[in-house]
Amino acid sequence: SEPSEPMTPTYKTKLSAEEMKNSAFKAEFPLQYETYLRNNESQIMTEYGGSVPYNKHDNVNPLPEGYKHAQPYLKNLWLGYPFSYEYRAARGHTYAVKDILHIDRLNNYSEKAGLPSTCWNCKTPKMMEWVKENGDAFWAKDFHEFRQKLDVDDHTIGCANCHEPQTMELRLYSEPLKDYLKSQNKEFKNLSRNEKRALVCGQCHVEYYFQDKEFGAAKKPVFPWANGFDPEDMFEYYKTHGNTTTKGFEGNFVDWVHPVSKTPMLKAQHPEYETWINGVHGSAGVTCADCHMSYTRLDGKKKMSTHHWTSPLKDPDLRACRQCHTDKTPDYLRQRVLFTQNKVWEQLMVAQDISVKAHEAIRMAAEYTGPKPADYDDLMIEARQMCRKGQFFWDLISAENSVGFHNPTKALNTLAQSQQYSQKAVDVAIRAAAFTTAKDLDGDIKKIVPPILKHSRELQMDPAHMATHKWFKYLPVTPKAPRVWDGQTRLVPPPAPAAAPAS
Amino acid sequence: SEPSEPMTPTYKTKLSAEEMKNSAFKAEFPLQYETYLRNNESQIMTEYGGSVPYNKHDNVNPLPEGYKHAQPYLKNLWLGYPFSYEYRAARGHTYAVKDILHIDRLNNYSEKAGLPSTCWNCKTPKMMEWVKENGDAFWAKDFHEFRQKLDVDDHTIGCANCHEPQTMELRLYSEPLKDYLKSQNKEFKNLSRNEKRALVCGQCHVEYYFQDKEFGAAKKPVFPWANGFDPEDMFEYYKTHGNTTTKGFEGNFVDWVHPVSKTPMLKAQHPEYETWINGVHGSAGVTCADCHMSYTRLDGKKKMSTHHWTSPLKDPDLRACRQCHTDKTPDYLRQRVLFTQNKVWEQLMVAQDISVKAHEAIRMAAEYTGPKPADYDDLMIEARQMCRKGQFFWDLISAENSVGFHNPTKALNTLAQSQQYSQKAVDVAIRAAAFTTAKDLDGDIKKIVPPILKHSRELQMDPAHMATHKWFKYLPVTPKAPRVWDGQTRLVPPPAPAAAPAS
Amino acid sequence: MNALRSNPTGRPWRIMLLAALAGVAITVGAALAMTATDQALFCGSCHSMAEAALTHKRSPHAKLACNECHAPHNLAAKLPFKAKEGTRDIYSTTLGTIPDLIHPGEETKDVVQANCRRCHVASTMTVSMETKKYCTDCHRHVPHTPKLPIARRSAADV
Ligand code: HEC
Ligand code: HEC
Ligand code: HEC
Ligand code: HEC
Ligand code: HEC
Ligand code: HEC
Ligand code: HEC
Ligand code: HEC
Ligand code: HEC
Ligand code: HEC
Ligand code: HEC
Ligand code: HEC
Ligand code: HEC
Ligand code: HEC
Ligand SMILES: [Ca+2]
Ligand SMILES: [Ca+2]
Repeated sequence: SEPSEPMTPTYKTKLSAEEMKNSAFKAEFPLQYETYLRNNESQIMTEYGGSVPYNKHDNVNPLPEGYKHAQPYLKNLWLGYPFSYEYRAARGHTYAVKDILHIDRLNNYSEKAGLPSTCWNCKTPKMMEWVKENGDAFWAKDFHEFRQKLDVDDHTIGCANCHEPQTMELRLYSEPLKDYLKSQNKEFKNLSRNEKRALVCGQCHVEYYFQDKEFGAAKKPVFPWANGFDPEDMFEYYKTHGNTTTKGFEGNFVDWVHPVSKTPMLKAQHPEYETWINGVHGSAGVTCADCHMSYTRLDGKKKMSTHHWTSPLKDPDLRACRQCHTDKTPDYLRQRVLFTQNKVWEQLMVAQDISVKAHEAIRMAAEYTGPKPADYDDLMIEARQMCRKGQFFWDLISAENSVGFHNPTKALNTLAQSQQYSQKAVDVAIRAAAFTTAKDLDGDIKKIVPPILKHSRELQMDPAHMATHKWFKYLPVTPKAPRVWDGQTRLVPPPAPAAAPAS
Repeated sequence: SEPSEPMTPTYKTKLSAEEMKNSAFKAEFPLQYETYLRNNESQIMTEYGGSVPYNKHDNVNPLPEGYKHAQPYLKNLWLGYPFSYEYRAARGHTYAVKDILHIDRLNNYSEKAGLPSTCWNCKTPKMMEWVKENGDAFWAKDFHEFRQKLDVDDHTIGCANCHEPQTMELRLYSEPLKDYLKSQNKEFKNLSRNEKRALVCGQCHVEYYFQDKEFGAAKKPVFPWANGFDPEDMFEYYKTHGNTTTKGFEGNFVDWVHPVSKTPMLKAQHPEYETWINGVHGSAGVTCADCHMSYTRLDGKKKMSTHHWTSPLKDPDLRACRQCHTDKTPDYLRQRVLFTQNKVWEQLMVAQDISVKAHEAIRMAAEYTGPKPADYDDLMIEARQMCRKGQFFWDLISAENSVGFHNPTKALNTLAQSQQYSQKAVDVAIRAAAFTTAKDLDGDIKKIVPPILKHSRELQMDPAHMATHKWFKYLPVTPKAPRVWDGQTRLVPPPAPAAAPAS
Repeated sequence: MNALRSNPTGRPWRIMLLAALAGVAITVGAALAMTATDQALFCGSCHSMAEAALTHKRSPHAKLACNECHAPHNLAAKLPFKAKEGTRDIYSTTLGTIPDLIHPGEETKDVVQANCRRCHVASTMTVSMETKKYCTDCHRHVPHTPKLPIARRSAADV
């Protein structure tokens, strides 16, 4: 008999269109839900990736605290910025809320988190509710305000972030991505399924920044893509999208000013989408979901998309890869990934070192008291511009989570450029100091500026700790303060409500 | 009939086993011969490759003399070495003898070519005859001795270099490759057909050097592969395979000493095989012949290997590529090649600049007369070691003819390393000069050391020319001498035979 | 290059051959001939089909007739399709205009795609595999393993 026509499965669920709870989807999609729970696995490592949330700067201690492939200078390079307190390797989506509730980037020792509610953007489907309720006023609210307004498991990244609950069609919840598509005159629902299979990830796995109020809703997350997805495109973008008034950086967007070199810095975050998009696979139309959500058969019969988003190399058989690379063995493919990653890692380390040297060179030039060249001020601006650029280029690869595999040539080229910009910063800073600093900057950077192994909000309150590294003297010792928040638990009673202003 | 395993067709020709003349093969293989003659095409360019033999350093003049993608510092970097007189882009195999007969690398103004007969090694099948006749004494003989002993067309690279004339089986004529295989306990005839389709090219498209007499037959060509095919492997190899006595370089193999920095240098030549071997394609077993000798149907029926070895991008349809990449358009593939090549070219240019700076920094440190640091001599050795290494790594990619496509990640990583080693040479040289030279080395290298656009053996005889660049003063002005050879034509009568030594 | 489309003098030939082939197909009409001309043995008898035949033979699909994939399954569509394709194949072969690169045309790809879905309906019922235009965007090896080195798929003709 004629086989029946194949049909794309469609769904009509009993869920409400506003459903946000992950567990609500369990009954209707037990298999997808079962794979979703596998995101709780947080033990298995690959050579460079995997799911143990070690400290990404700690190459001294063993797992789970540190790891051999950690980058020792992260705390130096991000000094003065929340990332210098704590930054860990990513793990499964089921941990997103737990991890943000505990991360030291947010100030848990204060009624003010120090970071806006925008941080919630990529951790929970509750975003849709909160944005609807608060409008654009949401973003600039204090992060702590929403700590207790969600369930760690039921509201961590989940079904509603990517699916319309009644039909399970892919959808976007993400405001910044909607804004970007609008700016391109595109509508998500008209895009091909293949594009959607990458864009749902592009809601979060992207570089972003919090908008300065002069450009629209304050602290709203924006993706800096107007000029394109390459490092130079984004760097150019940032030159004209901020409210900085510092001489030489007028109008630049600035994440923070590095206290040692006084450089207006940029922070890059997880640009997976931007890296992938013109890489070997991205340009061939191979999407995130192809590698990170490959089809699997859970009950031995039914095929479905695995919802365990993790390193495809954790699977000894590399099944995700071998649907396309059928002619290759798992071992062969693994070796090819390493062939790229080993080289990218090597260059990442070098770029990191020169970036540190750039800050130190600028610091020395700034503190130089001898006779200065006539163009000293211009030179200092140029040095800081190069320092900002060199570190941003390094960070775009450092923060990208595939250690170059998503786009080998772009990763290596970007790192070479980073090294050149940072070296240029060093050279120009030495020139500004009338070449007097050349000697002190010569030699092993690990000795000139040792990596900072320990630092945290609590340690910064401790003068003894703040005496342990020469760069710490550029940071204020913060006043001792008791811990206010431990996850969702308040440890000290809320402050008395402020008296109503007399009117 | 059942499809059979693919095998090269077998032949039984009427040719002699010693046949060397290309035209002799015409009657039996008119189609292969017809494609072979297409190697005479010498006009078509691609973005980076193609077949016009422009001067590879000349980015000033238009084709055919120069080209937009030329590397301006070649004559500087190879100063004092024959390559600085003339180095052109490669073209078809049918030009090999013509081009070597006219190249200024060989001294055509003297009875002594300045280079040994080893140069013939990769230009003609006559090698087999000459080596058989002369044994290992062949290599050190003067190049000029054999100028008139071959026909420019009939004895240029041809059938006998790769085929046994009676059966047309693939074979090796190349002594250095035979030696290498022997050292690996391999025999060419036992290798797979696929390996052979790359190794026949690996006879010539490889890095080589001329052996110092302490290690065996003087001037014999050797492939430096004992440790492996990567830049570091070859660099290590050269550390122990020469007769240098210079302090700090004892036992190193040295191609020449750069007159400006007095650095014992290495020259890299066309390492296509070494680059390809662990690249994306090489490691997947895709061979040189797959891309450069794809099947064609000359008579519209029979499939045969095209013997027009050239850039596969010259074909608008990229048929060679689309045998495998059936799902991709020619335009897409071309863009992907450029995606890599543009980045590699950018880094090649940067590496080149720093390499020039390294020579200049060392020169200044060597000429520095002020009070020296205690470890001055060691610093100078270290600076020269880094200069040698940085330039060799650059050259491995510069001399490689695919602008990185044969192995994108290795190419970019090697260039980043080159930049680091050369920068290290600069830093250490500045330290040796007690930091006094930092200032003069700061700034645009193109102004500090301008690229040398013109140089040749004839110009070196002209004191006026030798006053046009500051680096020329490190070269001797050579005595005026008339041209002796123009191709195969002697322009001056041979010298009277030397009187027999009195005994 | 493409004599079939660009050479006007080719036209009468094309029509003649088409007529001849269609004639054969209709008058023989036997299911036997129809089936025979679907098989690897028949297709592979042409030298230019050798690579496809070899790679097919080595594949998990080896037991299938070529035209399980390469012709519409529905007989009404299959007859004219086979006639047209067959004419083109014979035409190219006899006139010596076999292209260097025998490339799957758009129509071939669509026909094949429909056949993948036809057989593998069970696999595509639970999850939509039509995320890409063609199944072979993921199953790149099916069935001709195009990424293998040429030496393992093909050789020059004697
Ligand atoms: C061709 C397959 C492929 C595609 C397409 C792909 N990835 Fe990956 N991804 C990988 C591999 C391989 C790694 C490296 C894993 C490792 O080192 O263990 C990786 C790593 C990651 C990681 C870090 C995982 C870890 O264990 O540290 C994240 C996050 C990630 N990818 C997200 C994405 C996103 C988002 C996209 C699309 C924009 C994407 N990937 C596209 C294969 C792919
Ligand atoms: C545009 C989306 C986006 C925004 C906005 C965002 N994140 Fe994330 N966050 C991610 C993604 C994607 C990951 C996983 C990849 C990674 O860790 O690089 C992540 C990982 C994390 C993690 C776990 C790993 C780690 O970094 O220690 C924490 C904690 C976290 N984010 C906190 C924050 C905070 C605090 C903010 C606000 C300053 C924030 N996130 C803003 C997307 C975002
Ligand atoms: C990070 C994004 C993301 C999240 C979160 C997510 N999905 Fe999916 N889901 C996808 C993508 C991508 C597909 C593939 C869609 C396609 O190919 O058209 C998919 C497909 C599906 C399908 C269709 C059948 C299949 O397996 O391909 C179902 C059902 C489904 N998801 C259920 C769920 C459930 C239940 C949850 C929560 C436990 C969930 N999804 C969470 C991205 C997501
Ligand atoms: C709503 C925001 C969001 C979306 C959408 C999203 N991610 Fe994530 N992803 C995160 C965050 C946050 C983390 C880190 C969680 C943590 O460490 O606590 C993460 C972690 C990961 C990891 C690391 C897991 C591990 O085991 O190391 C991978 C891989 C990943 N995501 C892939 C994807 C892919 C593929 C998609 C799309 C199908 C996707 N993500 C969509 C925010 C998101
Ligand atoms: C986006 C990638 C992708 C596309 C497109 C795709 N597949 Fe698959 N296919 C897979 C993966 C991954 C598996 C492995 C699933 C497993 O066995 O766990 C698979 C398995 C299969 C299998 C193996 C046996 C079985 O029934 O599970 C068949 C048959 C198959 N696919 C047919 C098809 C057909 C027909 C199409 C086109 C309609 C198609 N595929 C499109 C990725 C894809
Ligand atoms: C849906 C198809 C698909 C999937 C899934 C896929 N690839 Fe690929 N892969 C490709 C394509 C397409 C190319 C580009 C070359 C080509 O066209 O064949 C490629 C190229 C490569 C290359 C050569 C380029 C390089 O970066 O060195 C490697 C290695 C590779 N893939 C490894 C992997 C690994 C590892 C995975 C799984 C984590 C994977 N691929 C998953 C389709 C895929
Ligand atoms: C996957 C295909 C592929 C393989 C395999 C391959 N090449 Fe190439 N080759 C190319 C491409 C593409 C270029 C760049 C041509 C251009 O830029 O125009 C190139 C360039 C060259 C050039 C310079 C041509 C020119 O026009 O300047 C030479 C010489 C060369 N290859 C030799 C080799 C040798 C020897 C091998 C084997 C050791 C090899 N190739 C393997 C594709 C290949
Ligand atoms: C191991 C093989 C080998 C040896 C030995 C060798 N060559 Fe070549 N030669 C090649 C290859 C391969 C090319 C083409 C690729 C290229 O130009 O990079 C080439 C190109 C040339 C060209 C044309 C392009 C150019 O460089 O201007 C000349 C002239 C030439 N060689 C001269 C010489 C001379 C003189 C010597 C001796 C010093 C020599 N060759 C030794 C392999 C060799
Ligand atoms: C640079 C190396 C090289 C040279 C020179 C060369 N060939 Fe070949 N030839 C090959 C390779 C490689 C093959 C493919 C062999 C295989 O696939 O087993 C081949 C194949 C052949 C074949 C077998 C049929 C075919 O087309 O694949 C013939 C006949 C042939 N060559 C004739 C010649 C003739 C005549 C000349 C001189 C005009 C010549 N060759 C010069 C490398 C060369
Ligand atoms: C006997 C030595 C020798 C062998 C064997 C050899 N080559 Fe060459 N090849 C050369 C020389 C020398 C040149 C440069 C000739 C010139 O410029 O005068 C060259 C030039 C080339 C070029 C540049 C042509 C252009 O149009 O720019 C390509 C491509 C090439 N070879 C590929 C190959 C491939 C592929 C093989 C093996 C199938 C091979 N060669 C085998 C010595 C050799
Ligand atoms: C005999 C088969 C074969 C031939 C011929 C071939 N390729 Fe490939 N190509 C591959 C394989 C195998 C890979 C690795 C990924 C994979 O397994 O699909 C690949 C990967 C690639 C990639 C992705 C990696 C990268 O470097 O960006 C590009 C681009 C590419 N090929 C272009 C070309 C071009 C251009 C040509 C012709 C000059 C060519 N290929 C010829 C088989 C081939
Ligand atoms: C299981 C399905 C299937 C079978 C059976 C099959 N083919 Fe194919 N064939 C394909 C697909 C799919 C393509 C397109 C390949 C591509 O895009 O790379 C194709 C392409 C071709 C091509 C175009 C050239 C090429 O290699 O891409 C030829 C010729 C061909 N097939 C002949 C045959 C012959 C002859 C047989 C029987 C001996 C056969 N096929 C059996 C699926 C099949
Ligand atoms: C008479 C010899 C011959 C026979 C028998 C033959 N072919 Fe072909 N085939 C060819 C030639 C020649 C071409 C190239 C035609 C062209 O593109 O001009 C071709 C092309 C093809 C193509 C690619 C063309 C496209 O438009 O996609 C496919 C698929 C194909 N054949 C399948 C088959 C199948 C299936 C059979 C058996 C039913 C078969 N062939 C029998 C000679 C033959
Ligand atoms: C006439 C029926 C038929 C057609 C048409 C067909 N297949 Fe299959 N396919 C099968 C059968 C039967 C098997 C099981 C073969 C075995 O394992 O022995 C299979 C196996 C497979 C497998 C698993 C084995 C492997 O090679 O990985 C995949 C994937 C697959 N088919 C994909 C496809 C695709 C893609 C197409 C279209 C290009 C296609 N099939 C066309 C019948 C068919
Ligand atoms: Ca950012
Ligand atoms: Ca050499």
